[in-house]
Amino acid sequence: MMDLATILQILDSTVRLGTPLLLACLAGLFSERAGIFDIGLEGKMLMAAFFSGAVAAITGSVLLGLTAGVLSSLLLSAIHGAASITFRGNQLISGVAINFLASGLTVLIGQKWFQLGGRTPPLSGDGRFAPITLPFAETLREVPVIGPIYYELISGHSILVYVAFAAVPLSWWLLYRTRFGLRLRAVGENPAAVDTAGISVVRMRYAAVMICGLLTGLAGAYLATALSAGFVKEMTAGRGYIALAALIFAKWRPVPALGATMLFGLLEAIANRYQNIDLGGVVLPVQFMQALPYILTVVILAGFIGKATPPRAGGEAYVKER
Amino acid sequence: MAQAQTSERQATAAPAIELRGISKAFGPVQANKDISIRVMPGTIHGIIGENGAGKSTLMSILYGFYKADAGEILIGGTPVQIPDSQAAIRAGIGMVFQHFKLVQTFTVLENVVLGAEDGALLRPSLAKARASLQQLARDYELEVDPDAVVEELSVGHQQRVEILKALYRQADILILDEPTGVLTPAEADHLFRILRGLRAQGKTVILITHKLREIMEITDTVSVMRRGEMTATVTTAETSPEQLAELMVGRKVLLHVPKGPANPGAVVLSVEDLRMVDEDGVERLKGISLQIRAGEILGIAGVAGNGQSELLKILGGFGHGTGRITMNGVPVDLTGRSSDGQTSRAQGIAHVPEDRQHLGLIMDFTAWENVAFGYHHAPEYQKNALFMDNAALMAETQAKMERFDVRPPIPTLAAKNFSGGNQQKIVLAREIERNPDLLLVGQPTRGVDIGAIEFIHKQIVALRDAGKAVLLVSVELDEILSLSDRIAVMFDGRIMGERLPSETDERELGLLMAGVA
Amino acid sequence: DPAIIFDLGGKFDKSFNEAAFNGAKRWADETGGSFKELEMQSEAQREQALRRLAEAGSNPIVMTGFAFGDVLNTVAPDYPDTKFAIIDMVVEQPNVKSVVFTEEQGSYLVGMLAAMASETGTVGFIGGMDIPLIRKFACGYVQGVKAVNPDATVIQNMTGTTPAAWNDPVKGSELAISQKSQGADVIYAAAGGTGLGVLQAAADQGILSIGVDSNQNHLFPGKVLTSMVKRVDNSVYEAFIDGDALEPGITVMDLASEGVGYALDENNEALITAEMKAAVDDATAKIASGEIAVHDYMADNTCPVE
Amino acid sequence: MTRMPRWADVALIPLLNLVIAFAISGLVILAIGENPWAALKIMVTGALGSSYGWGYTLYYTTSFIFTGLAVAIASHAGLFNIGGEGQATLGGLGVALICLSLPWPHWSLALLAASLGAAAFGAAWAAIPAWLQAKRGSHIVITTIMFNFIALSLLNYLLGNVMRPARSMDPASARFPEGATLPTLNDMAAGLGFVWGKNTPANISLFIALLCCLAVWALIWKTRLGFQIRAFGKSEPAAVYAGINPVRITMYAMLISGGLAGLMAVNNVMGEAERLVLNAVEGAGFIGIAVALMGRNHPFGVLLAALLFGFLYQGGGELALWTTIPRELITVIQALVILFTGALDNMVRAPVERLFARRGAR
Ligand SMILES: Nc1ncnc2c1ncn2[C@@H]1O[C@H](COP(=O)(O)OP(=O)(O)OP(=O)(O)O)[C@@H](O)[C@H]1O
Ligand SMILES: Nc1ncnc2c1ncn2[C@@H]1O[C@H](COP(=O)(O)OP(=O)(O)OP(=O)(O)O)[C@@H](O)[C@H]1O
Ligand SMILES: [Mg+2]
Ligand SMILES: [Mg+2]
Repeated sequence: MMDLATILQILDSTVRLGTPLLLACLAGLFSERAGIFDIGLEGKMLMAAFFSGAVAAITGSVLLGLTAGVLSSLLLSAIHGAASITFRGNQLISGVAINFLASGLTVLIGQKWFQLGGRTPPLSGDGRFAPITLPFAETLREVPVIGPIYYELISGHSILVYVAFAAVPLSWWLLYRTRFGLRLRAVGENPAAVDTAGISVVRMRYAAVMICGLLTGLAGAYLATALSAGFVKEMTAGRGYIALAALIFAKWRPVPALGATMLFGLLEAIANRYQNIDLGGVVLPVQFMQALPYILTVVILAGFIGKATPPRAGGEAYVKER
Repeated sequence: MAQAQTSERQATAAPAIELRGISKAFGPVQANKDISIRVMPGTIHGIIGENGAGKSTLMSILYGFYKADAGEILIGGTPVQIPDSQAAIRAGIGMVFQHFKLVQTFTVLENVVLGAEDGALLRPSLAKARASLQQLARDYELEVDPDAVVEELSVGHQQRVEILKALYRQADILILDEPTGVLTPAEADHLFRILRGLRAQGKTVILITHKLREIMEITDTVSVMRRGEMTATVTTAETSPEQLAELMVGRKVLLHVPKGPANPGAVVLSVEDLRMVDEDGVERLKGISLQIRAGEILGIAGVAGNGQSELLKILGGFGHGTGRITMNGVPVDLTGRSSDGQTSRAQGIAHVPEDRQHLGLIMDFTAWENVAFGYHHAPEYQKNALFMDNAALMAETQAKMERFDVRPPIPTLAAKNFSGGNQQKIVLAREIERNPDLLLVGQPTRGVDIGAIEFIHKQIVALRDAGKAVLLVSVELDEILSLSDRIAVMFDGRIMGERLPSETDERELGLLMAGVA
Repeated sequence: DPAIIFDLGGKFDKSFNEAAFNGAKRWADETGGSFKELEMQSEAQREQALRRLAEAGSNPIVMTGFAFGDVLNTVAPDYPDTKFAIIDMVVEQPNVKSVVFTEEQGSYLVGMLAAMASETGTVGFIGGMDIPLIRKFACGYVQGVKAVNPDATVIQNMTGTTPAAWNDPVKGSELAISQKSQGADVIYAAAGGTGLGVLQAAADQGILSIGVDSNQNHLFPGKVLTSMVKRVDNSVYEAFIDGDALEPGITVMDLASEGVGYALDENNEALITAEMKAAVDDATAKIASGEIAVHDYMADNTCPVE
Repeated sequence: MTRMPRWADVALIPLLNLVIAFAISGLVILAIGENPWAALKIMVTGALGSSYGWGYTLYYTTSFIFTGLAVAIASHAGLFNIGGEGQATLGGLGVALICLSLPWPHWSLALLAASLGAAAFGAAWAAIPAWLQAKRGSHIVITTIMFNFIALSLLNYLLGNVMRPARSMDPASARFPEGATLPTLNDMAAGLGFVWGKNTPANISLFIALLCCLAVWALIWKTRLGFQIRAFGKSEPAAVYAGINPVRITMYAMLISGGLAGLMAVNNVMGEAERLVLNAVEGAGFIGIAVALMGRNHPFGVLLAALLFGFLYQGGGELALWTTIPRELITVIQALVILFTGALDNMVRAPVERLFARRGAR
């Protein structure tokens, strides 16, 4: 049986590993809720990871790095927006292109700037997001059960982790309690209704795509400047796709998105910690744990566990005059 | 009293709406050509015209949905720019589109509030709208549950939501685009009561419809459109349906198709207790039984959406239902999961579907490919076990196009490049030339110009005279009355009754269509 | 010109490949010569890379990593006039020099240091790809730890079973944090680029780490206990110096020939006490003389200690 | 408005798209401080300047033809098969299992069996997403992406734990037996009595790829099944009206697509590596998307586009070898080609259409 310390350690790792998924998943949520499918999350995250790592390495300031990362992700979002909103191109193809663009450009630019084979120099000091110790963490530490949970699990993460968790209720509130959210959801369900209500479909969709860029930017920056200390080639390692899977798992809703991403984070944490898992006779190879998020997503998509219905106008450009 | 008020306003006030020289082209299609029109406040103004005449386009321009290529809009006498719907709403215009613009997954309240919110936060807007909806419901008989999700509402209620949307935005001018096409007669009457109420409140209504009866019943003035142009505007009281029809199509309308008496033979198709439940669990066919004999045309009348489409689909072999069907005396399974369009074709059933652009044709396919479409298994179209005989198909298509006067007779032209009437002729050529025992035809002349209508009607009658059975589904009572040898009326998934055309009239059929037996 | 091909971790992995690169650079700096270099991006490119260099007339061609073994076996006979050198793998071809290291010996030494530096009696090992070569590191390390403190616990983790395991710093850091929570206070990373994550996390968590292949002490001064250095640089340098006169056959680089060892420099001198140094130097001498036999995992694919 | 002539649609617009993509690629090369012209020269000489270069260019081309056709045929059925990567991976598994199962007496037998195995495994990997799409409406783009990852994990497991020969450290299968060695183009030229390069991997599967082009062309435009696939791809409701079974057509189209993607393994696994290694597909599944987009889903277009990408791939490898430009430049070019020929197509198309409209009006 696992002891509390082990469980806490795994959960702690879950939070760290789930955070980029959560940010990216919320990013995808805004975009897809507005009717713009985005399989380019991976690319945007990668680009943001690179620029945040690179700029933080050059300037020594993680905030400048974060800014650069977010800007780069916003730029890719703008390309996606132009392709899928302005030029009514295929959103899936645009997403694929963006993933390749990021995967190539990060190495190309990284090699040009640092000659480290696509890696950035390791970050230290102000070049990274330091863990934040929450108030009373030290004092409460000795209290049984609560103390370790507070100290190990809740306290001691980087600011971006707290931002990501705060983004969940904030997204919920924005989507379901504000005018902006109402319009955003409407534009993903029936853009013609939004248009005839006198609201610009194009502007709403760009807004959503840009929010998506902002959040993927944070996700990427977190990877390079908080979770690790610098950028490594292909460091997103499919996390953008996992976030997409989590989004489907969560049926395009913010609070379930938290659950889905943390579940996938947990799977990763377990796969990290144990090579193979012995379930009394049946040994689950680590590869199975790695594939589990994808398998679960397929099962969800197949409708065997509840039906995931995407926003109705999702993936389609809004065409008024043929 | 209302009448007096109206004439008083007409005398003093500027027109509520004035359009001057509006033109609009969609690519090669000139949808509106130099259109001018004046509508006085506190009146109901009708617009009629054939399909594709440009009615919806004109109104969409007024509502800022499309941008006119040229022309001027005046509201209450002052010129206004309406670049988008927001501007139209600000100018006091509301519109109920032919295809509703509702967010299906939202509640009524959310739909009403969308775009007319009071502030950045939703809660106060929703509260205000809720109160205001109660008021509107009382004033105009527009009851609808504000918390119902729109996709769960009936079409009639969805339309109310659209009207409420406009009224909530304090529209003084309300445009309704073919509002009764989807309504039962009772619902339509209710709608007209609402419109009269609006007029009494001094609001201006523009009503687009195809139904002359409605024009005569409710409008004060009426404009007629033809091929993108405004042909006339007349005072309703001073015109007649016959005159309007003539204005609409540009010549005297031949309401009667010359046809001899029918010689019904053996029963070709027999349907017993056909039932069908759709994906949402709604029963669309509630026990249909009918028979069609060789050499007769059975017309099915009914308001769209009462199960005719489902009936056609099942008989065409691609719907799932339960019941017993025999074709030429042989029981066939056209209702089960194993049936498909090939099964029915093999049984000698040909099918001209209601929606030719989405079902009957592949718009990107060439004419010859469309002639093979559905009959791609036919042995004469195969070169060998592996390949289709494209050359033979091409030649055959050429011949068919000439026989059916399809213009231009070019087999390699894509279907989308033919006009609507010619597209319909391609479908008819394909289906009729198979010489089927039973022809299913849905809305054969929808959106087809008058010349083509006569041709199509003649072909259908000729097929009957050749001893074949025809099942004709149409929402046009004229068409039903003039073509059918027998008429069955469908309402709410049932056959309400059967009549002989010589022994019935539009009034009686209209009652049956409304479910009044 | 000579040529060198780096394996998937990339030439700036601060570890194995970088050591090889340093050797090549030293040769270039000293002789003024130039060399071709290539980095592998994927398994599938190995053969083309080898052939391309051979076609272009490079000689000798040095490659870092066992993963080239199979491909080299088929390519070498096609280019009998070209000399090849492969590190960490034995390929028996008349024009191939195979360089192997006694990693178990170097790992034994750093294992001793780990045991002596540990306060908890628990130390960790994080390997890259789970292959016999890395087990060899682990086994030597455990033997060294137990030699100092037979009661010590060694927590062992491998990063993965594919070459991606060499280049996953995030996973490295998660594993290090996990080992720390299990009580480890010194962690030896034999995982290429993944090791950087281990060293990073150890430094963040305030525990010690041990680098590998290159001298990694400078990466986190005062936080890296030592590094198990493998003089890959020397073997590349020598191969380049030999040029086309490269002597085919198997070369074993061991403790005695200073092919492996532990790193002591200004970055870690405060961490290595005099008695630690004395104990390790003593063991070095005994291993070199054969008095201590460190078991080689790859000799029989087993390890006598856990 | 006169319609745009056909040549403009199939040639002019893709060409313009390509020019833009390459122009931007040139700027990228400039931006990283290299000379685009010099780079182009290295690429051209490296990929096309010698029989050695051709040997590799054609080798890559072969793979891209297969994956390009795979994407194209699915597109004709209105399906976006983004799972070529996974299907080709599984195709590799099929090839390996077959090649390792018997001491093949002659390559021709091995080729036949391995082709069947590759196609069957690739098709099987496409079958599940296809079935889920057809029966349960699961978005095939997402499921095929997921299946790419699952394929990777599966192969990782098999190569690491099951197929790796004892005492080998590589996550790779054993070498295939002698009898499973395919003749390369070099060998074939030698057999015909002239010398054409040596030691390059382009092999007999190039001809299988060309045959597949022809077969796909005939299938799509000359057969009933192709007719049904195209009809279904243009309009599903109409296809149902015509008695075309959507489930069956989705399955057929995806099985053929997956089979073609799987066939690629005959080239890279059997023809080149002669054992199964990790990531043998090297992104060719994704390049198939670019190839099909550029080739307008026409087998002949696919062939030309595959040749272009084969050139880019080999040329890019040469660049990485002789300059400091990393191989990833190719990824960038690939991205730009997909972006401009796919997603931003309208950016070029709309003005061109207007131009023709204006000319027609005059
Ligand atoms: N968005 C559009 N893009 C291109 N062409 C259009 C568009 N909307 C309408 N048209 C074309 O413009 C013409 C006028 O169409 P419109 O919808 O205004 O006719 P209508 O009079 O409302 O017909 P109906 O009675 O069928 O509703 C038709 O030829 C139609 O095909
Ligand atoms: N309606 C038909 N009339 C004549 N022959 C038919 C018909 N339907 C199918 N066939 C024959 O049945 C055999 C099977 O047809 P085919 O191989 O085209 O089926 P398929 O490709 O599975 O098509 P589908 O999906 O429409 O069933 C062929 O020999 C075909 O000619
Ligand atoms: Mg209309
Ligand atoms: Mg068939």
